[in-house]
Amino acid sequence: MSEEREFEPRIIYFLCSWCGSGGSETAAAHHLQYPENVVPSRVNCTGALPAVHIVRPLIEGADGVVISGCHPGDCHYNDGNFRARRRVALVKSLLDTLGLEPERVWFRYVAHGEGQRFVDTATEFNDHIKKLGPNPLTTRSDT
Amino acid sequence: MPESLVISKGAEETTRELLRSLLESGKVSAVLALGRTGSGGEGVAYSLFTDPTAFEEGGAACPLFPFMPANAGGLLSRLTLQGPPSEPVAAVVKPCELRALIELVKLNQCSLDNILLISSTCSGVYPLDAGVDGALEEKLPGYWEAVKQGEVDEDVRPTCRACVNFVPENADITIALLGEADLDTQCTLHVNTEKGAAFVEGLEGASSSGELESEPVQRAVGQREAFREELFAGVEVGMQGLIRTFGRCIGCHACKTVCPICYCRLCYFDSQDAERSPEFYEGELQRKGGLRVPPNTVFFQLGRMAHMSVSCVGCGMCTDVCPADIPLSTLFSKVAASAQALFEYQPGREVTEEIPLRTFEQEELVQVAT
Amino acid sequence: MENQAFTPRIVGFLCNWCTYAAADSAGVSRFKMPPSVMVVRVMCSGRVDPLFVLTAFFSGADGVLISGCWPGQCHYQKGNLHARRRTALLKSIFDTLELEMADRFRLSWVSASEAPRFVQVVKEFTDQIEQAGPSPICDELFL
Amino acid sequence: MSEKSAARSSGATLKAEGGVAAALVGWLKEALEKKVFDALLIPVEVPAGDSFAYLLLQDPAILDKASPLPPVMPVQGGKAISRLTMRGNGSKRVAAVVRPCEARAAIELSKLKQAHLDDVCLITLDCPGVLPLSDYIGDPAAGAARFAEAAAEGDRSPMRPTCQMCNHFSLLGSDLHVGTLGADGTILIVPGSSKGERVLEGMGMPVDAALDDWSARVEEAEQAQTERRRQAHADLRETVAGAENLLDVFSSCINCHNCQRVCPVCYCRQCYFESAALKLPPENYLARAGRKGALRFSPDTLLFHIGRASHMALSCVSCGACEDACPMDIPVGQVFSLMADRAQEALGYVAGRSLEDALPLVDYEMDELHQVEQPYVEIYCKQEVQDA
Repeated sequence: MSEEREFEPRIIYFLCSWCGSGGSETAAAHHLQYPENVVPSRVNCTGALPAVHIVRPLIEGADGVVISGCHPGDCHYNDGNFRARRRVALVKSLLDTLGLEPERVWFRYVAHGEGQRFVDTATEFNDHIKKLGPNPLTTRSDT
Repeated sequence: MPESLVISKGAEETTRELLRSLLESGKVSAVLALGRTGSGGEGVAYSLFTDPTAFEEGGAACPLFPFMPANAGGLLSRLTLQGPPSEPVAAVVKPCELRALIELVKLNQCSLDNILLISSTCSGVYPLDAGVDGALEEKLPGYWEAVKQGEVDEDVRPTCRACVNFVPENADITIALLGEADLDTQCTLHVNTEKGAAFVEGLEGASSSGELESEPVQRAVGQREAFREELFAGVEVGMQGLIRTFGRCIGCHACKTVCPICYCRLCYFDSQDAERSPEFYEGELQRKGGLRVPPNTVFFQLGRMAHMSVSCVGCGMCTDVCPADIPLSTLFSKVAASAQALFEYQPGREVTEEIPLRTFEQEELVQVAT
Repeated sequence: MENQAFTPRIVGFLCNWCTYAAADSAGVSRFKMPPSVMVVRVMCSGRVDPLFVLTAFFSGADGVLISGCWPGQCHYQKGNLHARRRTALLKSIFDTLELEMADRFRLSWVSASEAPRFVQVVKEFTDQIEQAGPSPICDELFL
Repeated sequence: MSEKSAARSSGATLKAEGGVAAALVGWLKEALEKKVFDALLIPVEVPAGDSFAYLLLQDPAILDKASPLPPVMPVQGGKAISRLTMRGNGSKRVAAVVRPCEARAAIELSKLKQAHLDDVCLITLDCPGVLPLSDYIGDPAAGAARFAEAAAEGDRSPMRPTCQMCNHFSLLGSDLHVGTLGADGTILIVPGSSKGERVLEGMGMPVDAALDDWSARVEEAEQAQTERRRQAHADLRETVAGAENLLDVFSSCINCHNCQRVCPVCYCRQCYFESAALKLPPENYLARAGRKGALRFSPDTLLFHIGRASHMALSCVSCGACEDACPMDIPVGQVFSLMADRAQEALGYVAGRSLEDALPLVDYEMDELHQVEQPYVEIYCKQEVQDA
């Protein structure tokens, strides 16, 4: 048990530059805290995030990847988040087929004003990955 | 400088020990060597090892495994393309891989700084398809038996059985394997450079003046030369011969992809220039009634020869990966032999020697221009 | 009968400074020569990659001529010396593989002032190719 | 563009006493002579007789060595069509005689703007599968005999594993389909588009034969194959699913990327996985090795395979070209067909079914796939606070 508690997941949080990042800024403005091991990474739009960039961290060392963009209908490029949703569905399908734990990828909309929601997502995902345990791929040398 | 060190342990054990101690002492930061992959060691692939325990008995590393999943010269090029590593890295490579590496240095595709090169007298490797599903393990005793006698196992790739450059050049340390009858109990390390000497310092062993060019080595050269002639004689030549040979080519260009010398990021034959407009196809159709689609099988091979044959090291990767089992390596070696003879050039011999096509003599080849 | 109708198609890679000028002055001087050479002007004979030669052959040329400045007169100092090595290499490949292209491929030095020599080279080479007949590659389906 | 003909309810008939291949070649010859189309893209035996290559031809004499259904698939026909038409439609009407998986690839490539099919009439046949390339090349005569026997009996066991579990071996998307399944002296030529109809018209062949018997046979065989595919995929999933299994499957991969090179739908001129994006300074590799104790080199084997799947699985036609070209005999075609089936199912798409279906990653619906959105539990953090 104690070992499990020591496990500190490495998490990448892809944020779209308009809504997701906005959410994190709002959180900062309100001095809301979220786990330090969640590393935010800004992309212009979730629709501009290639599937490979979701997979790559999961093989190279991340225990989980979470993606946040604008709510449906709010995308600053009109339909980027709809495209992202299809792409996430594809990645999850591939991971599921290969038995690589699709639940290590989360996709949740976070609007600019939703600082609390951003923090909640980071915290909840962190807890979720802690429960899942370390990603077995990250320690394998023959990937 | 050249000196040799006789160590009273088997060759495999010595190699492992050496690499382990290099890593443990921090003399090198990593070792590029063959290692087993998969949970049960199903596969063999090159790996960059940083953990010394990999070289312990039963560890993942198997540096002397007679298998070549990729030409390590190309791998070292990938490792050092953007500059040498800041700390030394050791690499255990075969003589042909070493030659490829030297050629790549000349082509500005890699750097030898901070790379410690360990090689061995080579008795060849098995074809790739023999390495599927651990089938190779059964052949190992036979392989090492042949090595001790200075012979080559019959199942080893024809390219290797016809290879006469199996004594590495430019290695910092050479492990004597071929024709060493007491391979299991004793191993001779030939330390060829000062760099090598610095790394083996502290290794326990009796120094000796043994020569690499031993009698079995000489004998092997003769045998292999004969086999090589035999292979060369079997090459189908002439345009009809080439069409017969490459008729079954599927145009995958895998030969080019795995070739260590073919370093271009975008090959002409994969580029836009090689893509044709409908007008081209229609013109050809008009002219001869029919044409192959995609075209360019013989053209591709001749073009590749023109670009890389002077540096071809005869590593045989092209034959190994060919899905249509075309004996590419024999053909390329034959062409390379005469092209290299023309310029009195031997790829991989010396790092300072210019590649023939990048230099010239004022007075030469006068007969070429008429 | 057929042989009489055969006009060789020769692709000539002519260096801009020497041979192209010679060809030009041959034309201006109204020298008679066979209309067999299709000229590709290159800046230097050293610009001619072996692939150019192969491309010409595989596109149906009956002969390929590379012509540039005499050794020592290259406008880029050494381009023609590189061309000579490349030619030697290509000839060696053709010889090893016993390809007939070896006899359909010529490198000649012709300086700008040698219009008559150019005419002579073209005549000779055209005769040679006429003797050899049409390139057999042209009709191969499985190249 | 191929307008859909009103359901494929009837077809033309062709006498085939001398065997299907001979009859079809004869028919194609006639079509060439009648100028129903200007040129033909069809597999022809190579001079050494050990394989087949796609030839574009207009000289009917060359057709003697042609084989509409060769025992191997050395080059994926979709790729051949793409190479031919990638720069535009040209001025000739070309009939391409390909296998159904090759036609599906051509359709995908057309959607990916890598082929122009306006002037191409895709002619497919009921496909019995093909032999593994290396099996055939080793002994062509024996291979041809083995193939002929198996094809006649409808036995797929000597065929490639991907062919053994193929359930799209008939119809789907082509302009003309040649129904040979259970053909007894007569084969059916079924138009699938107005382009196909025009060909039959030009040949003066009435489209009046009922398809019922043949359709029933195809449907029966398709059902059996679908079941077989389901089973094969279920078995395969057992052996590949999970990090450990997956890495075992790819343990012998030599990173030659030949699977990608022969893949008809992997059309990128420069693959991401061979680009500068993954060519990194030595410190990067050494750091990664340091973290794990070792780093397979070249690295990124698994990333390549999963990443490639993320790029092409939705257009994957399960043709098995990748597996044929793998020097290490990795069941890469089977694994990709499994990934492809499930991914295409998730996004409601069948690769190569028709030119009209939009590519799933180009298209989207406003209201779909809500299962991938992680629902927000508003009280999540408040609960945590209370728990604490």
